[in-house]
Amino acid sequence: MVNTKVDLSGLVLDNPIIPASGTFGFGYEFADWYDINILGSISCKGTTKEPRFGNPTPRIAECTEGMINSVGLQNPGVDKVISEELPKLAKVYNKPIIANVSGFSIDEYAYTCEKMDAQPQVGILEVNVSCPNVHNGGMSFGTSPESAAAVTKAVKAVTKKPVYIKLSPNVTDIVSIAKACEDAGADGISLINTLLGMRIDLKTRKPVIANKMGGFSGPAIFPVAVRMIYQVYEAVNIPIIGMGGVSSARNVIEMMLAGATAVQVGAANLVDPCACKKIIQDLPEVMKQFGINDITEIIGGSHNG
Amino acid sequence: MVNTKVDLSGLVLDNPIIPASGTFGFGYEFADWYDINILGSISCKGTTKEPRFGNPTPRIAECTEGMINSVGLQNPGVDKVISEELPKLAKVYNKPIIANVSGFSIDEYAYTCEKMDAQPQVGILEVNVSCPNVHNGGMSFGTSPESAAAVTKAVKAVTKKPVYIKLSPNVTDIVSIAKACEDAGADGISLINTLLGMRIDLKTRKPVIANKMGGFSGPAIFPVAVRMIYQVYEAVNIPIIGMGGVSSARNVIEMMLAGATAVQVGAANLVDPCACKKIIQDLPEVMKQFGINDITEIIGGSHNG
Amino acid sequence: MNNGLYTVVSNEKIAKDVYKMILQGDTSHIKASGQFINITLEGFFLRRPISICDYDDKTITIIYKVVGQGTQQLAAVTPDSTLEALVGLGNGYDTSKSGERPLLIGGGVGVPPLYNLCKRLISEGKKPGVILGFNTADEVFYEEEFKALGADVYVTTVDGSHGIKGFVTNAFDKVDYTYFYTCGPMPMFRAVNAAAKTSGQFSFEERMGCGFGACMGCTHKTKNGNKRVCKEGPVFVKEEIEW
Amino acid sequence: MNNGLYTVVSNEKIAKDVYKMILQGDTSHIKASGQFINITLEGFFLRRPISICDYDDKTITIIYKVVGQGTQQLAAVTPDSTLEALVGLGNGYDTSKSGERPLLIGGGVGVPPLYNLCKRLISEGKKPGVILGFNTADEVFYEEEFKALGADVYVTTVDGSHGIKGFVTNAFDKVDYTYFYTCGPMPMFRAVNAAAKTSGQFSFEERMGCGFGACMGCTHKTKNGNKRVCKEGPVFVKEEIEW
Ligand SMILES: Cc1cc2nc3c(=O)[nH]c(=O)nc-3n(C[C@H](O)[C@H](O)[C@H](O)COP(=O)(O)OP(=O)(O)OC[C@H]3O[C@@H](n4cnc5c(N)ncnc54)[C@H](O)[C@@H]3O)c2cc1C
Ligand SMILES: Cc1cc2nc3c(=O)[nH]c(=O)nc-3n(C[C@H](O)[C@H](O)[C@H](O)COP(=O)(O)OP(=O)(O)OC[C@H]3O[C@@H](n4cnc5c(N)ncnc54)[C@H](O)[C@@H]3O)c2cc1C
Ligand SMILES: Cc1cc2nc3c(=O)[nH]c(=O)nc-3n(C[C@H](O)[C@H](O)[C@H](O)COP(=O)(O)O)c2cc1C
Ligand SMILES: Cc1cc2nc3c(=O)[nH]c(=O)nc-3n(C[C@H](O)[C@H](O)[C@H](O)COP(=O)(O)O)c2cc1C
Ligand code: FES
Ligand code: FES
Repeated sequence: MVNTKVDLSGLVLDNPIIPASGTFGFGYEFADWYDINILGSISCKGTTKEPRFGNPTPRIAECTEGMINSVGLQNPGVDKVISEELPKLAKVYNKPIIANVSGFSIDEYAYTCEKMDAQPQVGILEVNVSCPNVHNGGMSFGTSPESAAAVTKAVKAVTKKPVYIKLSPNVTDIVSIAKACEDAGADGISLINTLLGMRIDLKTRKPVIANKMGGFSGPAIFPVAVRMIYQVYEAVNIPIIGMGGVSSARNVIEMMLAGATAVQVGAANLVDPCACKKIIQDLPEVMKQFGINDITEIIGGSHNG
Repeated sequence: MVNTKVDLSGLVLDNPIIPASGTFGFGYEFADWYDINILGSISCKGTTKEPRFGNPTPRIAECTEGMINSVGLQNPGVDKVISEELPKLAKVYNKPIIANVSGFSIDEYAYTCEKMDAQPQVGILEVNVSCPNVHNGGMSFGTSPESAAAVTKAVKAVTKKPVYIKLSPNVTDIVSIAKACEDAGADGISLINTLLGMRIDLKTRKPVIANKMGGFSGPAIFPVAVRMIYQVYEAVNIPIIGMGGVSSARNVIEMMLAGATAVQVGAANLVDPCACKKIIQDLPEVMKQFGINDITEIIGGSHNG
Repeated sequence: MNNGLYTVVSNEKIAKDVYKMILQGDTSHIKASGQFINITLEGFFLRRPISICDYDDKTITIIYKVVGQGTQQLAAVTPDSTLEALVGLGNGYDTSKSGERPLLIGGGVGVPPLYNLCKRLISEGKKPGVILGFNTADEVFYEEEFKALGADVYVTTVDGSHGIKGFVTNAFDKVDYTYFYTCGPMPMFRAVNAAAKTSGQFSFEERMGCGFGACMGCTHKTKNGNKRVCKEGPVFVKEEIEW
Repeated sequence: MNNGLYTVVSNEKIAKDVYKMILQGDTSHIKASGQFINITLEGFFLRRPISICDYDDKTITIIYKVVGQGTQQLAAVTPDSTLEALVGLGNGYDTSKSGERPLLIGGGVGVPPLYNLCKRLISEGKKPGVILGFNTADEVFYEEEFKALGADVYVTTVDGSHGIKGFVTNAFDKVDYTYFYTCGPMPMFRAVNAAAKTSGQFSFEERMGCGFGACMGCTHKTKNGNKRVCKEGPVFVKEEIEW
């Protein structure tokens, strides 16, 4: 029997497979497809202080081996998440979850994280800094080391649980941003969020999605994700949750070799509701094929020498 | 008969299809596959002041719908390019070409561009600012508006022909860099160069390519390219040569709707030596399908309203 | 909901750009008329949602129009090949509200889901009227099939090349109805909403990421809050729709 | 060079993880033994380069080892399916240098290109000696085929489970030779280079982008400057190689 258990800042997962935020709702609906207790953890839909409808539709565009979404953080707001969504999830999922939090000001981040931190179900806070900063010209918090660090500090000040900062890949220098978060007290780094992408409809001659641009994800972005994980692993001493294009157990191993301690699966859940289940089932076999007895051995394994 | 002619700073191309630098050598070897005079133009292999071997092998990695290369600007140096490569191309190609130039200092860019500018075959200079700046910590010239503008100014000062600056997509804000180039006198913008990517071999547990990371291109990156072309088109008043993942006539039309005046085809040439030929052959039919009589009509066509 | 493999029994053109495909496989997850399936096509990342036109205990009939590259590829699928599909998605029409004489109003490729609905209503003892709207005669399909069910069928074409000239609403005065069920394009929905004298149900389309409620890609605002077209929809009742 | 469609005539396992495939199609572009073809596999972006083991006016034989996902998929290809391939790539071996008694040294899946070379040398009236090196007996292939051509054949296995125990160089004292031709892994090349008493030609492998000279992905430094393995190579003469 191979070992697939991994440790994220003290939270031990049965396996490193976690559905990515925004592609698994609040999880409970996937219980119609399979027993979701097999999952390492679940990163829930991005939660904000206020309820949000999100962006106008169409919000989805197809790409070669990927998709663009401009859902725009649709969620019922932190209070309803706590009063309605988390209890529903608790009925079908008995492990600690990852609360994914977004905000449009530092105060909002702190407010929402503090509330989520108090939920016993929550094991880790994952702070998505890809959102535009409404107080500062609309550039995303994740595009500068300073603003990413500021969010990290504010959240750490009001929370007790491990805080992972989820970084945007749409930056010149991901390493400096990751380091700034580490220095500001982050317990881990999640990366990558979606690449900014766009498609145009040849018939209407307009952007396919109403918001014009959106977040591009899926197998197509995997090499960018592996590269960023590799770079960040060399620079920080905190765990990395890797994601971006993962759709197979082989991808999981490759990302862990790059430096990820655990791996999230996003777009793949949307085309196959059982994607995570299949990856978890395949993992031991693929580990054996590559001579891996304990999956923790391979974390960052491509950096030796 | 539909019109496929487009105008790049006074250079009229029979059609907007141009093989991308580094994926077509100096062109003449493709004459074994088809009559390359059908091409709109040819962007030749990146040329530097000195001859370069490039990076160690392996230099190539496979990706889902794409590839990574770390060729590292292998070329015989500007003098041999002028004395040997361009004459060979002249024998099989009778239209103006695009000279793609790289450098590791501003002086090198100016030196090489000045020499290439003097070649009658050269119609446009395409200055690749994705190269690391050896005098300035190794960050690529293309990662800041200031250094991109400095290259542009230096090249413009010593050349007469249109200068297109080819931008790297691995930046937080492509628009500010494109604008800085325009302000510095650039006649056009080429984008995008490759995304920085990486793959790891599961058997050896090492990066597949010797240089670890490399330039990721192919159909997978198309949505990122379309997005950047769209953004830059809104910000500048000079023509854009679009590229990144183009592999069909439909892709050409989509990029032109985003704002490209002409389109380069890169990785697609490597998997099908006749890729450009097929795209050129398909283009009129696809134009008809979408009611396009004159291809110049659709340049930036997705921005109306 | 089921993620299963389905064998293509037949796939044939029935009108201009419109194809009818019969699939064989597990249909036990289909609960209501107006539900849809979401089909995987090789070489495409996202699945393609298509309404269930009809089904029995081992086959599903779909009718689709070739509008883009995915449906073009679907049209080229040959019998005996296999397709992967998520089956039994969405809520479907609620027939309990129909009254005695429900009116079914279909526009173009909005017609298909009404076929199984019509069957179901008749089996429940109702007497449905049916209005099918198309642009021109060459687009018309399923007129005979609906008649064969025993329904009163009116066909409209915009150019008058078949049936009543005009829009579906031009046939409203021909029928007397207690409730309506509709599926079709948005301009038709607006016209139906304006012309209808009763309550009714609309089946919406939206670009979808998943088709089963995971991505929030397809959400519409309604008077009862945000609803996912793929999960709480595609059928919405007249009163909750925000126009 | 030709970019053509080839029909799979047969595809069968001939040793541990090793398959032999016969393709039918245009072979008119093949000019020399040691050239290779570059095969498109569905779902993979880059083609896969494989040496030509043998060919005639309408078929090409290749022999390949399953080492990764691409070759695994190739092994699953069934007869009568079609593969797209670039054919006639690279320079190939120059037989004019061989002298009377050329020695052919193949290691593992370096053996295949030597087969057609052996045929060609014999047809030119030479008397080739052949050393085929493998790890173990279950990996051995083509021993009989080379013998059937009329060559002197020695097989070595690292574990001694078949033929001479040891490396290909352990068989060097069995043969007297005027020149050599080799294909195999780098460690074998180094050993051959150290042990060989004559000049010879080495066929190299390198990860390739295009396989036809466009990308500079496969360049090796040689004493005569930078050379592309896919274009100026894969065969290089002993004297130009930089170790
Ligand atoms: C619940 C539902 C039921 C449907 N039922 C039917 C039906 O019974 N018959 C039928 O012909 N069509 C139906 N459609 C529309 C059908 O899904 C689209 O025509 C089809 O997906 C177009 O795919 P394409 O690749 O040919 O077009 P492309 O335009 O190339 O598709 C690109 C992307 O846009 C999406 N898309 C394009 N048009 C639509 C649309 N109108 N609605 C939603 N997504 C779209 C595609 O799914 C794909 O992701 C239904 C749509 C929905 C949401
Ligand atoms: C000129 C030439 C001739 C060859 N002839 C033969 C032959 O006759 N028989 C045979 O079994 N093999 C031969 N090879 C090696 C063969 O190309 C690889 O084993 C094969 O490409 C592996 O593909 P994969 O998808 O199974 O492996 P993966 O490792 O999954 O391949 C991933 C990528 O690496 C490349 N790659 C992997 N291994 C090699 C390698 N050793 N050399 C070059 N590229 C590699 C692949 O082409 C692909 O791009 C030859 C290679 C070259 C360059
Ligand atoms: C439909 C959709 C919605 C998403 N919503 C969120 C979100 O709310 N919060 C967040 O941090 N990331 C969100 N993401 C990003 C994913 O969590 C993930 O980082 C990204 O999609 C890359 O992984 P993938 O390639 O496996 O999809 C969303 C992605 C998709 C496709
Ligand atoms: C093998 C290879 C070599 C390249 N060499 C160069 C180069 O020398 N100069 C340059 O400006 N771009 C170079 N590029 C980038 C391409 O010109 C192009 O910008 C990029 O590949 C995106 O297009 P694609 O997705 O169609 O390949 C190279 C790309 C590849 C694949
Ligand atoms: S399409 Fe994903 S929630 Fe409706
Ligand atoms: S593989 Fe492209 S030049 Fe050799």
